[in-house]
Amino acid sequence: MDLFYTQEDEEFRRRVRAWLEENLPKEPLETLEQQRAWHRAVYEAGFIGMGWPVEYGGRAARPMEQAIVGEEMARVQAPPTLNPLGIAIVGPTLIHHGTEAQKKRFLRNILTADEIWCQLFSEPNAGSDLASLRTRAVLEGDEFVINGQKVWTSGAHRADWGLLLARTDPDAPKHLGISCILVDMHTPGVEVRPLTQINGSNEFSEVFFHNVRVPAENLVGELNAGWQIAQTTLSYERGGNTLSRVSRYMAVFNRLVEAASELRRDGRRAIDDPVVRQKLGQMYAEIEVLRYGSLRILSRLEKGIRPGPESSITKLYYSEMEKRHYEFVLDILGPYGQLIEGVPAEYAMKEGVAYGEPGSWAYHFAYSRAGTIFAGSSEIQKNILGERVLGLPKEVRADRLQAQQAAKAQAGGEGGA
Amino acid sequence: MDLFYTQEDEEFRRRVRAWLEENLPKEPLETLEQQRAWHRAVYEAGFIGMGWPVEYGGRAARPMEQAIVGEEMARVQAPPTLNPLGIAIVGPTLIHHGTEAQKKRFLRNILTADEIWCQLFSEPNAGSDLASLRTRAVLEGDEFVINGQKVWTSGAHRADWGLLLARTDPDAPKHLGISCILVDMHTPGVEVRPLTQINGSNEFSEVFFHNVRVPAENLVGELNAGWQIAQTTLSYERGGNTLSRVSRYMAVFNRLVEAASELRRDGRRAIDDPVVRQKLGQMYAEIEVLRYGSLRILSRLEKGIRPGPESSITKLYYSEMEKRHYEFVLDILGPYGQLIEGVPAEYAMKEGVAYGEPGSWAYHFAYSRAGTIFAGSSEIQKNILGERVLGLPKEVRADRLQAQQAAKAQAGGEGGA
Amino acid sequence: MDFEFSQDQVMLRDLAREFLRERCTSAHVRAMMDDPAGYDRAMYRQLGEMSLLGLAIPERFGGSGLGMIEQAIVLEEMGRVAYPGPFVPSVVLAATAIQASGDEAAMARYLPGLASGELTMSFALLEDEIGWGPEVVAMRAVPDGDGFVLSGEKRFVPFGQAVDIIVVVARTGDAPGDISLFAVPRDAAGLTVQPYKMFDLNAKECALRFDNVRVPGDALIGTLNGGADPLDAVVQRAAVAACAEMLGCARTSLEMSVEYAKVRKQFGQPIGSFQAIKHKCAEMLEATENAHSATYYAAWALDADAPDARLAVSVAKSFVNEAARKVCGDAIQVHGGIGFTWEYDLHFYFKRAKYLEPLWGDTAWHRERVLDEVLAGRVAGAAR
Amino acid sequence: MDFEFSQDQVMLRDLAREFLRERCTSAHVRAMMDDPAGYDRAMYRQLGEMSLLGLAIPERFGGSGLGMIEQAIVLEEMGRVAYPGPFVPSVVLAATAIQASGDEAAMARYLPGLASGELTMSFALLEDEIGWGPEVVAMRAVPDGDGFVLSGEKRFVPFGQAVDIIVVVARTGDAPGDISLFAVPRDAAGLTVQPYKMFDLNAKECALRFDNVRVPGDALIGTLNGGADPLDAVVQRAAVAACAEMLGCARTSLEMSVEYAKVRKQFGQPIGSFQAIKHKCAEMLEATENAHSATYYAAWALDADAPDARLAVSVAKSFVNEAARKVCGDAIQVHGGIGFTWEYDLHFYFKRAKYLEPLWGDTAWHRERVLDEVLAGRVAGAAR
Repeated sequence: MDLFYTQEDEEFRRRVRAWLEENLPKEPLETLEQQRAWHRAVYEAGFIGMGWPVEYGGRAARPMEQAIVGEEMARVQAPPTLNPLGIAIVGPTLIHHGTEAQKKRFLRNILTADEIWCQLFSEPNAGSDLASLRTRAVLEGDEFVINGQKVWTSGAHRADWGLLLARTDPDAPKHLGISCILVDMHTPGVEVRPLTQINGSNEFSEVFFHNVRVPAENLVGELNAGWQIAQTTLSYERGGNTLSRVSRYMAVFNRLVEAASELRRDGRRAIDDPVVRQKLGQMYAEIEVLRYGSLRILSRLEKGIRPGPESSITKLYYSEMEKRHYEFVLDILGPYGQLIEGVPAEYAMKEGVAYGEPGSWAYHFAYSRAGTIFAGSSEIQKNILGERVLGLPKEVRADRLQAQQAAKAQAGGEGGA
Repeated sequence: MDLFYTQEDEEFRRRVRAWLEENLPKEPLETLEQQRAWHRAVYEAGFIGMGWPVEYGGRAARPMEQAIVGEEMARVQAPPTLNPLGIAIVGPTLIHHGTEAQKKRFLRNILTADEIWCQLFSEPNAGSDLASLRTRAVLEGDEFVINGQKVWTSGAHRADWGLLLARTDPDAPKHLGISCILVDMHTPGVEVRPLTQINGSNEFSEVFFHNVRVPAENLVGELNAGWQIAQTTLSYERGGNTLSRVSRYMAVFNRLVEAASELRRDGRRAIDDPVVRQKLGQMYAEIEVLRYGSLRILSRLEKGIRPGPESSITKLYYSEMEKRHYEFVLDILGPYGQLIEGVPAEYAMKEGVAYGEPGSWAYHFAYSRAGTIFAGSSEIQKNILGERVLGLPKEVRADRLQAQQAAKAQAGGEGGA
Repeated sequence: MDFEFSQDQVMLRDLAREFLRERCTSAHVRAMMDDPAGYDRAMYRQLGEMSLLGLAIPERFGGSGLGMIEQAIVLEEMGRVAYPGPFVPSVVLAATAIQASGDEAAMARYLPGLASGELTMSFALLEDEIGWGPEVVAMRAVPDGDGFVLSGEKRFVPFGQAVDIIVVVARTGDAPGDISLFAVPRDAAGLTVQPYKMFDLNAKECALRFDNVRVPGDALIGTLNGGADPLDAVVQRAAVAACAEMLGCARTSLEMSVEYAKVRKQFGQPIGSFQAIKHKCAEMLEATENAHSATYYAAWALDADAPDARLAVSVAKSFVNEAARKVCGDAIQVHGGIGFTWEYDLHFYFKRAKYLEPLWGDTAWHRERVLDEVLAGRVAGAAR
Repeated sequence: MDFEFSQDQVMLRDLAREFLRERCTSAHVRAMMDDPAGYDRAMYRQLGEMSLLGLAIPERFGGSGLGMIEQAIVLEEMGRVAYPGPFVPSVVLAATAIQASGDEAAMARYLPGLASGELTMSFALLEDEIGWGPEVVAMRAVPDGDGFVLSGEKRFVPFGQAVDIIVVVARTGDAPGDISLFAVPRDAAGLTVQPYKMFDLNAKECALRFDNVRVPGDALIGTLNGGADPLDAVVQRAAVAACAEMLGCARTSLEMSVEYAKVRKQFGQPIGSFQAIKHKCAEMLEATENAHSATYYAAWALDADAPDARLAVSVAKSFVNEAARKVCGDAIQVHGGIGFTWEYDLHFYFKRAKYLEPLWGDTAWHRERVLDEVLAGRVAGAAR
C-alpha cells in the first residue's frame, strides 16, 4: 500500500493544471461553436480519449493520467467537453467490436466531436428490464428497417449518430435476439421529441423510428450478439472516472460551507450550529470514502485489473449518497435552498440561473433523485451485487419461468412434473 | 374527533390508580408463589381477562378499560402477571373455537393462572414460513401421537399446557393439513430444553415431542383447520394493548433523560449537547406517534371495529422504532450503556442487574434486535401490508409454483403449456 | 375518546375532495405555474361560497366557528391535488394572526372578507435570518404622526405578489419580543414586490421591499409590541396546516405508486410483486398512516387547548416532515424514469411537500422543541 | 498509487488468519468469557513469537519497525474471529503512548517486552466524563519526594484486571493540557481492581481505584505535563485499530449471512433469493468494502504522516462505526431467530463491533472533527 501519487503523476498533474490555467475559458460557453472550440482545445492538448489506442487517435494513457485530468477539470469546474457518450461508450464499443471500416469511419470524428453520438438503449417498457426491448430491426436486402421507440436518450437533439439496441430475432429468448446497430440520426423516419424532467431541464429525449432504413454494414459485431456487446460496453469505463465526480462533490460542498457561513439560523450562523455541523461532517466524510474507493479501483486499473460486477458498489454508493447529501443541503439552507430565481447571491449555488438550468441547489436536488434510477437503478445494482458478487441464488421470476417452460415445450411435449 | 378521555374513563383510571397505590408490591417478586399471589390479587380486582365474556370469568370490559389498566400498570412498572400467553392467545382461541367442555375445563384456570400456558407454533425450519411446520400428530384410535420439535417457545419451562400447531395431513397443501391441539406439558415424551439468547437470558425454549400421546378430544375446532384458527388468534388481541407498550417506552425514556442529565460528555452534560437533544426529541416524538396511533386503533375497537391486516403497521413501527431507539440509548450513554455489572448508579437503567437479567440498557438493546424477527418479522409485516392492505400482486414464489404444479398434476397429466 | 372523523367532518372532506378533484385538475395546476397571480380567483371565491374558507373563523364574522381539525381536513385534500392558491396565507396565517391579536376592530374589518374570499391576505415574517420567533424580525416600524413608517425587506412572503393585504411583522421596541403586526395593502406606496421562482412553481412566494412605506395608525393589529403571542399562534397553526398538506401529498404519492406497481411490468411480472417495491410501498403506507395520526392529534390538541398542544404540534411537524419526504421521494423511485418526467404529475406532490418541509420549523427545530416541552413537563395529562 | 496490500502484507494477513482460525475457535472465545484474565497467555506469547505483537515497534526494541497498516491487517483478522486478548491495550495503546512520549529510557524498558509478549500493559484515561482529550482527566498525580502519589478512579481500562503495567494519564498541572503519563504496576499498593461485566463478555474492562498509590520518579513516561501529545497519538491509532477490528467483525457477519442465505429455505426457496434478503446482503457488502477503503486509507495516512492524516482517521472512525453497526445488525435480521441464539456465534461480532463503536470517539464526535479539520484546511493535498 502506498497512496502517494508517483512523481510522474504529480508532474503530469502540474502540467494539466498549467494547461488549464492558460486555457480555461474565462466566460461561460454559450454557443455550440464556442463549445466546439473548447472541445478541440482539450482534444489537442491530448486530454480526450486519452486511454484509447494510439492508432485510433488516443494516447494509450494510464488510468491514473485519465483520472488526474478528470479530477483537475472538475476542480476548476471546467466546462464539459462535447460528445461524452461517444467518447465513453461508443468509441470503446467500436474499438472492441467494430470492423476496421467502422473504426476508420467513426473513431476520429468521435474524438474531435465532429460527429456527436447518443445511446439508444432504454424503452418505455424496457427500463430495468432492458432485455425486453421491442424496437425491431428487420433485415431487408442490405438494409435494416427499424421501427420502435426509445426513451431517456441523452443529448439526442444534437446527436449525429446513435448506438442502437434493437430486436433482430423476435423468436429467440429475449437476451439472444438483440443486435447493436449504428444509426445516422439524420435518416428519414428518425424523430426526436424532447422530454422535460421534473427539474425543468430537457437533456433527455424520446426517439421514434418509423421505417428507418440503415445499411446492413452498420451492424456492430455479430447479428443477435448485441446484448453481450452492450454489457461489456456498459462496464468498460466504470470506476476510473469517479475521481472527477469526487471533485465535483467537493466543489458543491465547499460552496455549501460558504453559504452556511453566511446564513443565520435561530440566532447563529448555520455553520456554528452543531446539528448542521454533523451533517456537513458526514457529507465530507462520505465524499472522502468515495475518493478512497476510487483510488482503490484506480490502483487496480493501473495494474491492468478491470473491475467486474463489484463496480456496482461505486454506483450504488454515490447515487444513494447524492440523494442523502442534497437532502442535507436543503435542510441546511432552508427555504433559500428552494429558490431558483431571486436567490440572494450569498446563498446561491450559482447566480443568474433560470428554472430548468443547472446551477441552482434545487435543480441538483431534483437530479439526485434520478441517479438511483438511471444507468441501472439501485434495485438492479443490488441484484447484481447479491447474485454476481455474493453468489446468492437468483430470484424466482416470471420471465425465467416462462423461458424455462418455453424451453421445455420446445424440447418436446414430454409433459409431467 | 375528540381525544379527551370520557369522564367514565377518567373515573375508571382513578380507580385503577387507587388500587395500584394500595396493592402494588413494595419489593420485587422473587418466588413463583409471590408472583401467583400478585396475579391472584390483580385477577380479583378484575383486571385480568377483563375483555372476556362474563360467563367465562371475564367482565366484558370495553377495550378502553383494558387499555387503561395496561397503561397504568406499565406507568408504575408493576410486576407482570402470570400466564400472558394463556390470557392473550389461548383463552380467546378457546372462546372462539373451543368446545363447551374445553371452555369449562380450561378457561377459569387460565385466568387464575392455576394452569400456565405456552404457545407451540415456530419450528427450526418453519419461522417466517410457519405453514411449512413438520411436527406430526397422527390420530391413533382416540389419541393423537405427536412427534417433532418446536422452538422459540416462551415460558415453556413453567408451562402446564401448550397450544400446539401440528401437521395432521401430510398430503394436503401445506396450509390445509394443520390442526390445533391442546397438549399437557407434563405428558411423557415432552422435553423442554432452555435456549439462551444473545443477551444471556433464556425465557425461550426448544420443546421436543417423542411419541407424545394426547386425547383426541384436545383437538380445537375441526381437524386440519388449525391454520385458520391460528390466524384469527394471532390477530385477535392486536392493537388494543399498545398503550401499555407506550408507557413502558416512556419509562425508559424518562430514565434515559435522568442519566443524560448526570452524564458529562466533552465538557458538558449530555442533555445539553444539541446532537444528543435531537436524538431525545426524535425518540419522544416517535413514541408519541405510537401513542396517537394506539388511540386511533382503540377508538375503532371502542366502536366494535376489529383491526385487520393494517395492524401490521403498528408492529412494524414499534419494533423498528425500538431498534432505532436503543441505538440512540447506546449512542448517548457511550461505554456506560454497555456495562452490565459495575455500572455507576447514576447511569444505570436499573441497579443490581446481572448478565442475562432484564434491567440493563444492553440487555434491552439486544432484545430490540429480536422485535423485528419474532411474531412475524418486519419482512413478513411488509408482505402483509403490501399484499393484503395495498393489494399489490403476490410474489412469484417457489412454494406457490409447486402447489400449482401439484394441483395441475393431480387434475390429470394433460401436460403442455 | 374518538379518533375518527365525525359525520360532519366526513361530509366536509367529501365536499372538498369532490370540488378539488373536479376543478383543481392537473391542467389547472400546470396553468397556474405560469400565472403571475398563481391562482384562480373565481375558484377561490367558490371555496368561500362553499364555506371552506371560514371554517376556523367565528360565526359572528361570517365563518363556521370550527377549528384546526376542519382546516386540516380541507388542507389534506388540497395537498392531494397540489392546490395552488392563497388559502394558507389568508385563512391560516393572516386570520390566525388577527384572531390571536384579540383586536375586535381588526377582526370585524378583515375576517368577513377572508371568510367569503372577497379578501386575500398574507403574512410577512422572515427577513434574512431563518427562524420562527420575534428575534428574526429586524425591520422597524417607526411611529410617524398618527401612523407608522416601515422600511426594510421581507422574504418568503407566500402569495405576496397576489393578495390584497399583507400582515407585516415589524420591530417596534428594543426588547427581543417587541414586535407588532401591521396590515399593509399590497399596493401601498413604496412597497415593491420581487416575485421569486421556487422549485415548486406553484409555491408563489416573493420578497417585499419597503421603502418608507407609510401606514395609518389603524393598520396596527392588536397592541403595540403585542405581536409575539399572535406570531406564536400563527407558527403553531401554520405548522399543523403544513402537516395536513404534506399528508395529502403523501397520500397521492402512495396511491399513485401502488397503482403503478400493480400495472407496470418488468421481467414478466408486475413490479409490485417484487419485494424491493412491495416493501417500499408498505413502508410508505406505514409512514402515511402515522403521519395521519400525528397531524390530526395535533389539530385536535390545538382546538381543545390540550395541555400538550405545543408538544403535539412539534411532534407532528417533525414527524410528518420526515414521513412526507420519505413517501414522496420513494414514490419517484417506485415509478422509475416516468416519475422523473414533467408530464407525469408525481412531481407536484414531491415539490409541494419539500416546499413545506422547512417552513414553520424544520425537523431539527421541532425536535429541539419536543425535548424542551418534555423537560418542562408539558406533556399529555392522563397518560403520563 | 497502490491501494493493494504488498506481498509481505498478504503473507502477514494469511499468517494471522491461519493462526487465529486454528487457535481462536468459537470454543476458545466462549471459554474466555468466563475466564477472569479473559485471555490465554500462551496464545498471546505465540503471537509475540510470530512477530505479530511488535509490528509497529522499532527494530531496535525488538519489533519489526512496520506500522499501522500491518497492525490493522492483524486486527482485521482478530475482528474476524472476535479474538479476546490484550493486543490493543498493550501494543496499540501503551506502546503508542510510550513511543510518542519520546522517552528513550521508557522505550528500552517496556517495548521489548511488549514486542515479545512477555509484558502486557494497558492505558487508563477515562474517569467519570466521556471524552478523548486531556480535559477528561481530573485525577491528580502529586509529587512526593522523588516520586508521585496518585488518587482517584479510572474507568473502562481494557484488560486492566489482567495486564502487568498500566499507563495512567494523570493531571500534574493546572492548565487544561497539563497531564502526564505514569507506568503503574497492577499490583501496586493501594490500587484496587473492580472488574466490569460488559455486554461483550470478552471485552474485559475494569475500574481502577487509586488510594494514595505511590510510584517512583521513573514511573513518569516522557516529560512532566507532556502527556497531551502522546494521548493524541493514542487516540489516533486506537481509533484506526478499532476500525480494523470492526471491519473484521463486519466481514465475518457478512460472510455468515451470505452462507446462511444460500442454504436456509423458507417458502420453498433459499431466503437469499428474496430481494428483501438479497438487497440487504448487497448493502452489507457495500458498507463493508467502503469500510475497508476508509480503514486502510487512514492507516496509511498515519504511517505516511500524510497532511490529511487526522482527517482520514475521523473519516474512518465515523464511517466504519456506522458501517459495522449496520452490517453486524443486519446480519441478525438476515439470520432470523437463530442469529439471536447464544449457541450461534454471530453475536460475537455484533457485540465486539458495538463495544468498539463509542471508544476513541463515537460517530458524532468524529464527524465534528472531520468538519474541524476541513475548515482548518487540513485536507488531502493533491486532490483539492
